[in-house]
Amino acid sequence: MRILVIAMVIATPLVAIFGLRNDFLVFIAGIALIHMLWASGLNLLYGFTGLIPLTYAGIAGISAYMTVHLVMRLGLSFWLALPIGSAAAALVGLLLSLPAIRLRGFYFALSGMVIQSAFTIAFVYFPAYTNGDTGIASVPRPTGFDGGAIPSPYMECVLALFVIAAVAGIGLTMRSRFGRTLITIREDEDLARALGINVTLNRTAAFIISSFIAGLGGGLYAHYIGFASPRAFDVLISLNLWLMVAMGGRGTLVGPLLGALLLAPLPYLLVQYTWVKDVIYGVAIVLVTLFLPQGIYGFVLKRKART
Amino acid sequence: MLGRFLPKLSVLVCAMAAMAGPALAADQPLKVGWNSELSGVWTFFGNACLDGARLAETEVNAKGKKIDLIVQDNQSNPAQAAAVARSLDTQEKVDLLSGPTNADVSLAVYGYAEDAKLPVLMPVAAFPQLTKPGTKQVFRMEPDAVGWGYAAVKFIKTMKSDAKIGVMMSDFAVNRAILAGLKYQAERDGIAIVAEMLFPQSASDATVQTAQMKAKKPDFVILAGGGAFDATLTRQMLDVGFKPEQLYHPYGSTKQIMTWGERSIGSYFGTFFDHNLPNLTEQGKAFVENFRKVKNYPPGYTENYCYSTVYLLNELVDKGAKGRDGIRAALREVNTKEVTTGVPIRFDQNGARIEYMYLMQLKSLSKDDFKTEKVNYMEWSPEVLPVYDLVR
Amino acid sequence: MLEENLLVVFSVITSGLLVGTIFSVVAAGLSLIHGTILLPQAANGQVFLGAGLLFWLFGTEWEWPLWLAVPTTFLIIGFLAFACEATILKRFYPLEDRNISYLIITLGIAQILSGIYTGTFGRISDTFQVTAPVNGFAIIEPVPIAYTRLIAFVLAGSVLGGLVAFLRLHRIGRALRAVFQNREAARLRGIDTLKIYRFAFLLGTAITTAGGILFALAFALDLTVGWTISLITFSIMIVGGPGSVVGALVVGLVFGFTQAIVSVFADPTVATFAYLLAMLAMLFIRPSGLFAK
Amino acid sequence: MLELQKLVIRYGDFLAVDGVDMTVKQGEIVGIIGPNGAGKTSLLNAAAGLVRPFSGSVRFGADLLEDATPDVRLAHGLVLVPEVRGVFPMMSVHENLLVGAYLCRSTQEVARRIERVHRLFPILKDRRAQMVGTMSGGQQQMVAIASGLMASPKLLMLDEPSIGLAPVIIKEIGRTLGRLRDEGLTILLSEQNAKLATAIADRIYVVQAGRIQMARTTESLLDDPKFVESFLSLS
Repeated sequence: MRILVIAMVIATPLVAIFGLRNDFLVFIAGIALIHMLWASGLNLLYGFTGLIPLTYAGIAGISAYMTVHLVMRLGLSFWLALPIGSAAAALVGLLLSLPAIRLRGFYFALSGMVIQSAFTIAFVYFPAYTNGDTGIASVPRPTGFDGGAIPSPYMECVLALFVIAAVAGIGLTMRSRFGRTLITIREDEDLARALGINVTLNRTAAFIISSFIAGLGGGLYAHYIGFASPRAFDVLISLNLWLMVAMGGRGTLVGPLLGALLLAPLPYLLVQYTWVKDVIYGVAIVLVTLFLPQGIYGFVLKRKART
Repeated sequence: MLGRFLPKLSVLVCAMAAMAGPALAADQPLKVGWNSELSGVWTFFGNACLDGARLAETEVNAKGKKIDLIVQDNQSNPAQAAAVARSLDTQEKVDLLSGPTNADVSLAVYGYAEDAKLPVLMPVAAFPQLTKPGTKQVFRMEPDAVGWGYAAVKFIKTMKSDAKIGVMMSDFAVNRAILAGLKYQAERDGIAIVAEMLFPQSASDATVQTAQMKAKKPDFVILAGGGAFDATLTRQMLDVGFKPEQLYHPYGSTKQIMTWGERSIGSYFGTFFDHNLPNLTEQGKAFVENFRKVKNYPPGYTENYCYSTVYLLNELVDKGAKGRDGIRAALREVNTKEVTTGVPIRFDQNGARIEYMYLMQLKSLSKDDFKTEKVNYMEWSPEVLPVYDLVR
Repeated sequence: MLEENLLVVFSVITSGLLVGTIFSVVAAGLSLIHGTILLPQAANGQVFLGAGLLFWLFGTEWEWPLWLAVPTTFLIIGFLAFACEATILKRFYPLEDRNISYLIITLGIAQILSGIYTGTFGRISDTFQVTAPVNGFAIIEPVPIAYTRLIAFVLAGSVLGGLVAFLRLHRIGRALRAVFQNREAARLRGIDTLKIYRFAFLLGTAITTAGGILFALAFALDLTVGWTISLITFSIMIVGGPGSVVGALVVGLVFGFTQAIVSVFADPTVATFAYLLAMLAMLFIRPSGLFAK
Repeated sequence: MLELQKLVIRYGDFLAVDGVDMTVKQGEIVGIIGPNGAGKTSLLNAAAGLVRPFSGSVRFGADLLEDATPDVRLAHGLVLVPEVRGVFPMMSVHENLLVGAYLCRSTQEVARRIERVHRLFPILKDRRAQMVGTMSGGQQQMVAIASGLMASPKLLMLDEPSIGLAPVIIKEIGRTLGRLRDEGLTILLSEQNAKLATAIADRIYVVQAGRIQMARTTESLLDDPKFVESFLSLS
């Protein structure tokens, strides 16, 4: 049943891709798929460990810049550069898991906000790698087997494959011992310690996996939209990714996908008046925190459990 | 329950998306995709540009619709600008793009347009790389920023041949380009740069730097702050004892000039449109008046470029240019004059405007108007400067 | 040459003092709210910006006299703060770990406000420069200081002094400190903590508003200032210790002087990284800050 | 004066107090004795209004205090000095006393109360400017009690006033409480260590697992060898 629901959520952008044959909608579907990937990865941290990493966009940005640098300056194939960039992101994720050893809840989120701001400033002030606030334009699309850029509907299918792989991976992880351990830690850290669980090690592992997924999304994003700039990876983006997970339903496989599907296309559909987007996102953040702490899917599950 | 709900939802989402862009194929007017900063940090410039363009659109369409501006917001965000370019291209099927006013956003549009073979006429974007060699699609109305630096040196040299200058700028792409041109030409013209200060984009105070600048005793200081810092920088320079005639602003929108304050009367600035120039064309004078009726202040260079851009397109339509290929070919051949100033418009093989520049001195300033004195007018070709090597 | 060096030294002092006290004021407002309610007000930069923008709109754009422009600004922001407290913030008071919800909510509010500003003020101008109530400048040899900046400095100092005096000497001020130091004991002494929470939020917001107006007087505003101020004041609060006004003052001044001194010798960008690093280090070593319990 | 009837207190699924009846009469010192987690603090907190009882009632004098918040109860004269840190560590002794009289708006009245407290605890007068956080545990407890007295209570409730204190200090606190009773104050105190309670209380409730095990006068309890063995010989 759950697999069916997941399949349907992932299929929604694909309906847009093949059903409507509209280039712009196909592009939006691609954007939604990348955000689904990100939201799933973020969920591994937020949903399954309870930590709010406001650094997520920054981590994605590191991989994005790294991948772009490898492809455009060093001439590497995108498919070789992407894992390297993502590995760099995972490494940064490892470093970022250090605050989690000492800091909890609010202070962890705050440290994340600070680190994210430092990332943004670094993206602007190390123009040798990032070209500063000007950004890097004309980033080529990922190449296919024939060496040319993958054309549009197929590229989005590749993105969908990434999402499916990530969701399947996270789903399997959650059923494994490791996943159950993470949930134990989230529910009661002291109990977990008492049971002899190495809290730090497990959490660090979650950080690394989640950051790797952020990195995959970052590399794909830059090459998909053809541009990398500091503002695509700033604290608001981190916050909005958090919103996608929280609004969809954290700690579930479907929730983040649903949240990304609902929220990610918004800025692209509101092209005429996008300042409204900030207001809508902000209001959504407030409303979700107030009334839907379990998110939409969490709410549906609860209703279902009751009936 | 969810199993039945989700397919409906997906249909709904798609339907909503489909409604967002009506794909009506109107073949009569020229469809111009206006990719503009209507929100985010560059909102003011995006809106100012659109104000000018809308005025021209209304005038041009007074006797039947000839030009259709399809406006979309890029949030001052390059990634969004690339998406908007895509939307205008594939969804609206526009004949060409226009509208961006800022370097980052323009570069994103550049990237998309060159790939998608969609012509672009950039109204206000001074970053040189927008027309780097090999550019096929992009044409640029505004002279490039490296040239502004060059022009500043040339101008200062007319006042004092062995002048010492200082530079204080916010660290923005366009300012870095100005600085590059300035340094290049200063070295060749024997002008010494005694101090060079770049501020982070979040700077709000320059007390210490202005004192340091004072200590270096430059003859002229070139100022280009970003946003509010521009006004603060100007005031603090005057506070510390610099004379207005020592301050040189490479550019200034109407609102910016007004926020420098009355104490800055006598400052020099390089702008590309002055609403009280005696040699404005009749249409230029009408433009100033009509604009003032709507906004209570005179138009500046941003409004002028965007107004002129629409009129340039109108001229091309009158000459029979149609479709993307037609527009591109017509832009390559352009040899006309700006409707407001009579200054020539020609593009080189990369799409860069054959460059020109006015330099002004502020004569008076009130709440809703300013007057300047024409001091200098110069023309140059981009070839005199290795612009594309100076700035990456 | 001596005079030039003297000029730089004096400018470091004036800049450090002015920047330091204004940031201290804003950080004190933030610190008061967080110390008392456990509410990390991430939208404080946007409130600050809103205050400055309204003050500019009334005083400069619409040319209202100061005695009307300033109170109207306070009234509008105060009303919005009250509405926000009564509809949203109040709901979380019973939660022990409410600060994380508050951080997210106020970030959301910040996003709403920043969207509204771009949709409204963003269309008017990109720089908001308040017309100086008095022109000219005093010369404290050899440094000239504009009267507006002198006034801003004096007012900022008085706001801080008044706040410290209020917290030490007034009954309600003591109650605020009592709630911050020991919530349960405060309730048992008859202090209605919910009322104190509301009061602290309104007072903190009023101080932030004052900071915004003073900043607009001394410098100029644009729409990006909000986020910058949020980050800087959070750093000052965390390093100084949430709840400690004295901490905010001391660290704010240190921040002002460091920025001034660093910019004599190094790139101003270095200073930006420096305060972020200071905040991170403090979070690791002593999250309660230098001056708190 | 204070009357608890069929009081039940729950924290989620945990039953802390299970149907307790208790009365305190004017002028008495009543002790509540029981091991850690017996529900003593919950009882006092319910009486002070910090905790809402699940069922049952709290009556003070003629008033039924149903949903009254702590400040209302305080105004009625029902004051609780909480367990361990009943003080504000970053304030001076003087400020702690002033906060104790928070509800009193008359400056003269506050000054009078301070004078009275200074008479009871002369050391607090000498140390009026000292930061409370820097004082010893015993002195902090005195500040806490003094601050409670500043509210001018009719009934003073003390939650484990002797916890973690040296025997000498406990004795001194005991003497002070005796003096207060002589001035006509009613006192209810909870103690894990029964020594202080048996030394000064008129009556004692023994509470275990949320229920009252025994309710007797102090003399009769002290004659009970079982009580002496389980509560007095341990400590």
